[in-house]
Amino acid sequence: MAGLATTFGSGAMTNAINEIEDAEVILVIGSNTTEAHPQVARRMLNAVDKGAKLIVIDPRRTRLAECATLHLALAPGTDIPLLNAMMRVILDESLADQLFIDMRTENFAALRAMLYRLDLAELEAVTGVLLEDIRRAAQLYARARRSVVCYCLGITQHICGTANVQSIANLAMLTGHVEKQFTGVDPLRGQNNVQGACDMGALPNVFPGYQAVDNRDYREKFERVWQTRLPAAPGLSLLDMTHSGACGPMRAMFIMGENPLRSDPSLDRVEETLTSLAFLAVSDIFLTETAAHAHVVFPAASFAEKTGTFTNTERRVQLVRQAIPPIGDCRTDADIIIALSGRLGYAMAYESTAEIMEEIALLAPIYAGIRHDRLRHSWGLQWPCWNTAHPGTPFLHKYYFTRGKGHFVPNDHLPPAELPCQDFPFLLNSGRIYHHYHTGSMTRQSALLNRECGEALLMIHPADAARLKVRGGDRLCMASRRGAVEIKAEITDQVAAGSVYTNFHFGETPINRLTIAAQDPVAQCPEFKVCAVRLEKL
Amino acid sequence: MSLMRSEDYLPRPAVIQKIIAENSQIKTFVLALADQQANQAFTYRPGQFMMVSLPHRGEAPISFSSTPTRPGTIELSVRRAGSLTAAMHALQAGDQVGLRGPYGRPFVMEDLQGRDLLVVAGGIGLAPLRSVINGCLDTPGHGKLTILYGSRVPSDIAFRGDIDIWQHHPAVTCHLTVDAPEPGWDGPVGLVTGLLGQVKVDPASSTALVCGPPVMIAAVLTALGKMGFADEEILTTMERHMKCGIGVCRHCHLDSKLVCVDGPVFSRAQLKKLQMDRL
Amino acid sequence: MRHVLTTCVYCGCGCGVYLREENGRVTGASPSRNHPVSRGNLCVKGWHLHDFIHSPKRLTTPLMRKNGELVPVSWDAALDYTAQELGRIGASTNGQGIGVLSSAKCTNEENFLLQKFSRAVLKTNNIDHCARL
Amino acid sequence: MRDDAMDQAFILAKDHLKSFLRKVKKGHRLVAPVTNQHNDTLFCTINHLDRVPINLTEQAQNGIKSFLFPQQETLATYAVSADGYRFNRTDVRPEPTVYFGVRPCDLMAVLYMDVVFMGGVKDQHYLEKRQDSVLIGLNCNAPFANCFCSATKSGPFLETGFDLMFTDLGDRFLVEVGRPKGREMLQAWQQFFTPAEAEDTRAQYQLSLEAMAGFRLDVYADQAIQRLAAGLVPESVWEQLSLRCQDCAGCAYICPTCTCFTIVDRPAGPDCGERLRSWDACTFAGFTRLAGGHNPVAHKIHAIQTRFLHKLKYDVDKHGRPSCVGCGRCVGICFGGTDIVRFIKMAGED
Repeated sequence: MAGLATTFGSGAMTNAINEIEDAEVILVIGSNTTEAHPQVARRMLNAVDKGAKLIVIDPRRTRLAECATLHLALAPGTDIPLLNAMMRVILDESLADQLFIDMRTENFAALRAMLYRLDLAELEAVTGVLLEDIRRAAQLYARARRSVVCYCLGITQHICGTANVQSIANLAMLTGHVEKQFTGVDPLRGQNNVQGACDMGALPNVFPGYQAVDNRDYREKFERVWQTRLPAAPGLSLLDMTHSGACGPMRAMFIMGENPLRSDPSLDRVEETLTSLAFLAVSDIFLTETAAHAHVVFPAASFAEKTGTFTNTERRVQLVRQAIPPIGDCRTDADIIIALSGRLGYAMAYESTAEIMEEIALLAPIYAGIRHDRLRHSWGLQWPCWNTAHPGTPFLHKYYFTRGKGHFVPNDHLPPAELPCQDFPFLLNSGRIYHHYHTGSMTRQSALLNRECGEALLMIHPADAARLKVRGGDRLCMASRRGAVEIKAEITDQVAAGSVYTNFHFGETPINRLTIAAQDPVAQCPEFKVCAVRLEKL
Repeated sequence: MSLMRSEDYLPRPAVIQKIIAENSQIKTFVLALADQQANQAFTYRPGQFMMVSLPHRGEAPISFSSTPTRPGTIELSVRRAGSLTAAMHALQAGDQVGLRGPYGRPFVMEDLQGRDLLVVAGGIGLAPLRSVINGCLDTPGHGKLTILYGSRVPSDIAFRGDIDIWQHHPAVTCHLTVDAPEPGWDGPVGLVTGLLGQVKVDPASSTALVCGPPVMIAAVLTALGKMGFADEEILTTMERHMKCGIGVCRHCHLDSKLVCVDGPVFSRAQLKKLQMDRL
Repeated sequence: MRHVLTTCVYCGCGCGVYLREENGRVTGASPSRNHPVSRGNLCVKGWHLHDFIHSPKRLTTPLMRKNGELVPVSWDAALDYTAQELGRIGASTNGQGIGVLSSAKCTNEENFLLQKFSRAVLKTNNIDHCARL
Repeated sequence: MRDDAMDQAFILAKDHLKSFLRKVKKGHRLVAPVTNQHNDTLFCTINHLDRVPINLTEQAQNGIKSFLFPQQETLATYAVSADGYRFNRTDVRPEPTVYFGVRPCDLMAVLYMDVVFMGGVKDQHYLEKRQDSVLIGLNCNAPFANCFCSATKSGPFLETGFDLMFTDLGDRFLVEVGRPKGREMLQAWQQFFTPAEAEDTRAQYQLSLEAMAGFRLDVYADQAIQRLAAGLVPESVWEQLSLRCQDCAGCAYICPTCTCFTIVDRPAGPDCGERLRSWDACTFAGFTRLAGGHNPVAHKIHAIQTRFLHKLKYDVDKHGRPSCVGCGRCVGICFGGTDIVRFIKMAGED
């Protein structure tokens, strides 16, 4: 989300989900929306039914691409050249919104200078997309009054993830498609409360409400309320921790509801880190791969057994209501943290999770007006919500960007860290599938979901399959420089020749043994979407 | 017939008396209901099936390979295909399974009385037809039987004990074929449809019974039609995913029909009214 | 039988879903017709939201490693030992040897508490979650 | 009240509705549509008549299918012991239940479910819940936004299929008696009812005419049924539907006449577990897939065909009427816009 933070000043979806329905042009890039965000896809298809134009930019012919007006099947990792080419067309054809650029943005000269240096024919070759299609996409997007861009992890999970996002923001600002209703830039958040976990400061550099830990004023505010000294230096990020290895700084870890031994890249490295710890405690609802390595495992209550809030991708803070008491001897994660804190000499006394929200409201200005009793009688509140009378904010950046003026950040093409070569001739891309969620610890428990989709399949183009003499259903060994898995083949022209695609939900087929730990230097998002592999028929 | 019956979906325990390995993929389970009285009273008809339960594995429909003319035990021949059948293959004599049934529309043995039978089977498809063949042989006044049985390879040929008896039975002609030969095989190689031209049957006085993989069934049905068999005299039995067995859950839909209650036995005449491309 | 309105956990859309509660068990999930996101429908995961809640694979008791094996222990034993180890290692590394992973699947309140616990009690900013995965 | 007087209609003053329901509740569980604080209306068990507002002006989003045929129910428990492999019924005998405020479409749906679950071999689990239930209907004076029951001939007013049928006449309900259970209920609480006058039945007739004129959707179900029967629905319609279907199963789960289910065993420990029945949908790929992997319904397009053919062709052939009751619940909930109204429209176009 760092990309939007540098350009707009705030890294979240600028629209409400329902606004997408009334857009005139929807540009979807790096998002398999029908599978990963079905409700968002529903709005897109509704918009198409109302006459909207849908442009899908994806290396694969996804289901959404089949429904699209225009599908640009770019070479993986060439999002920046493609977006730059679109912007160049917009400049060449005088489709830019000069008034918006003048009034609301800064650093446009740098972007223009960069764009004029580009050679469109070269970009056509790099991206593998016909210039004619790029031109049409640029025209559609720029000419419409209400254009929305939706992107997801296909944009961010690259070493140039931040630059990818900045390029999208550049495109939106260039055409003035930001500040209005039904118009904006919408990152779709993958997990149910990833927005909330970020908002709550479960990040190494910020307190709740994106207040930097190394800012003395913020720190003093928190120290005053929590009545204790707080560390000033930003901490280690996820991969810095899980990939620190046996000789790294990690001596002990406390992991709540995460399964890095499935979800993180280069799993061998994660395993080395976890097994070398002097102490590992895990709180989870299932004995995950990670929990199986722990010294202590806490049985946590599931969402049906507790009360609290989640924040969805459109910044809507909503109540989670308890339906049943915790099963067996389970306790909520909140109770576990409170019990540990008490034992370590720091009493946390909350009579309910509603009281915790009151503390959040006290400390995080964007949550200042959010209270459980307000949520109980509404469909939630979209932050920023500045006070208890504030109705919430359906779309961001009305009249001014969070950071003041929108900032253009020109970017050049940065190829993926690992591209196919002679020894590893295929490009592996991975992502989510409709029937399962993340590491599958919950959805794989459903007999029906498992029946519908019970194993990982590797999508291979018919031409590649013919060359490897592979038929649908054959088992393959897929290896990268980091590891290997066994996987079943599915022959389909949804993927381009030379590329293969699969899902990471399945413990039997741990794809992240293969993926690369190279990450974006700013957002520290690993490059899950591109690595080089070889295939052998078993 | 079953208008007043009610179904509570409760399987009855049955004890495995004996297990016969037919080939590497197929085992025949000789079973008796644990409740002796119930076992004695148990009746069924060829072509019908039972829902078989295994702990934690759920249920699967398996057709009878035994004949009710030999009461006391029931035999279910099971090919290893999914997790339930794999677990079943790991069982031993003395272990228990759950059974409910019998279900389905059977082969009407009275109609076959006195007619010559042409049995065409492939792989596990011989199981339900074995029930008919042995039932006929046990009943006086049966006609001539011609059995054509195709397997993938010679070592896959199942029900060898029965085949041995059939091959020596005066009223039976039994031909085997394989898709691919193995050392020591001197019989025919090729699809079972290839044998149809070599047998002497009179379509007017014969009924054909067909069971096997879907592609084979489709090919054989067409070939039999060309040989002059009336559509009503070509019978086959269909395999479908099933959950209830009583025509409610709809997993086994075949066009407007439900295989568990309208079948699994269908004549070609019935199938022609449905969509044949979805065997 | 009750219908309890809650929020789906299976993606960032945040659909409003009714859990059907019967005798202490959750036996169904259905959409809220008026919820602004779900608007009367759920995806296939949402309709099967209840399936995992009573899974036999759920952890139901604290576990602690003894002689290499994870064995059931009391809450007090698990909490005491965890507090002791986190306290010991935290003190010896000045908080820098401890890493805390929070969760995009837990509630805001729990994420808030865990980062507070990390910063105020364990004295480390080594806290993150898989926002990028 | 004499038995032969029961064929006529009765009047229940609205003032006495709650008193009547309070009596009814003494011997039965009461299930009725309730609007909650989120403005969603659902059929709920009413524990306290004075605390929850029964809402007779909205369409309940769930219908009563989920009571008679729940999303998930335990058919049996099983255990493996020295005794062998044994199944036991979980004997929770269903409470006798009065369903109040059931709309004509949902009443027709119950009639259909009766045929499915009790027409041939009787499904014990459905039967037990059904036999102790009393259905009190409510005719629809004003069709809701997505309703098209006039097109499927299952409303807005019904003359059969209920135990008692209410019609809202403003300050009073006209109450008609259907099956014997309704008669018994009326007799048991006759103090609340007075015989209807001719003007009451005239008022009802007038309301039914107005209701017929009040539909907002134009749905030509008969035309689609005829074109399906004649095989005139072009392949492109099915192709478009299968491309758009997002496989959520929402249409089947929400549909009051969709009765497909699956049965799975869920372990509760190493040697025991339960056998669960849950809703399933014919549009799922795994619905027909055999253990070995072969799927006789190999393509999405055929799965989609199955759904609409079943409702608008097979059931018409078998029962003389479609098994869509025009409740409109699937309209607008579909991710891709492939609901039955859309299909009927597409099927009707040349």
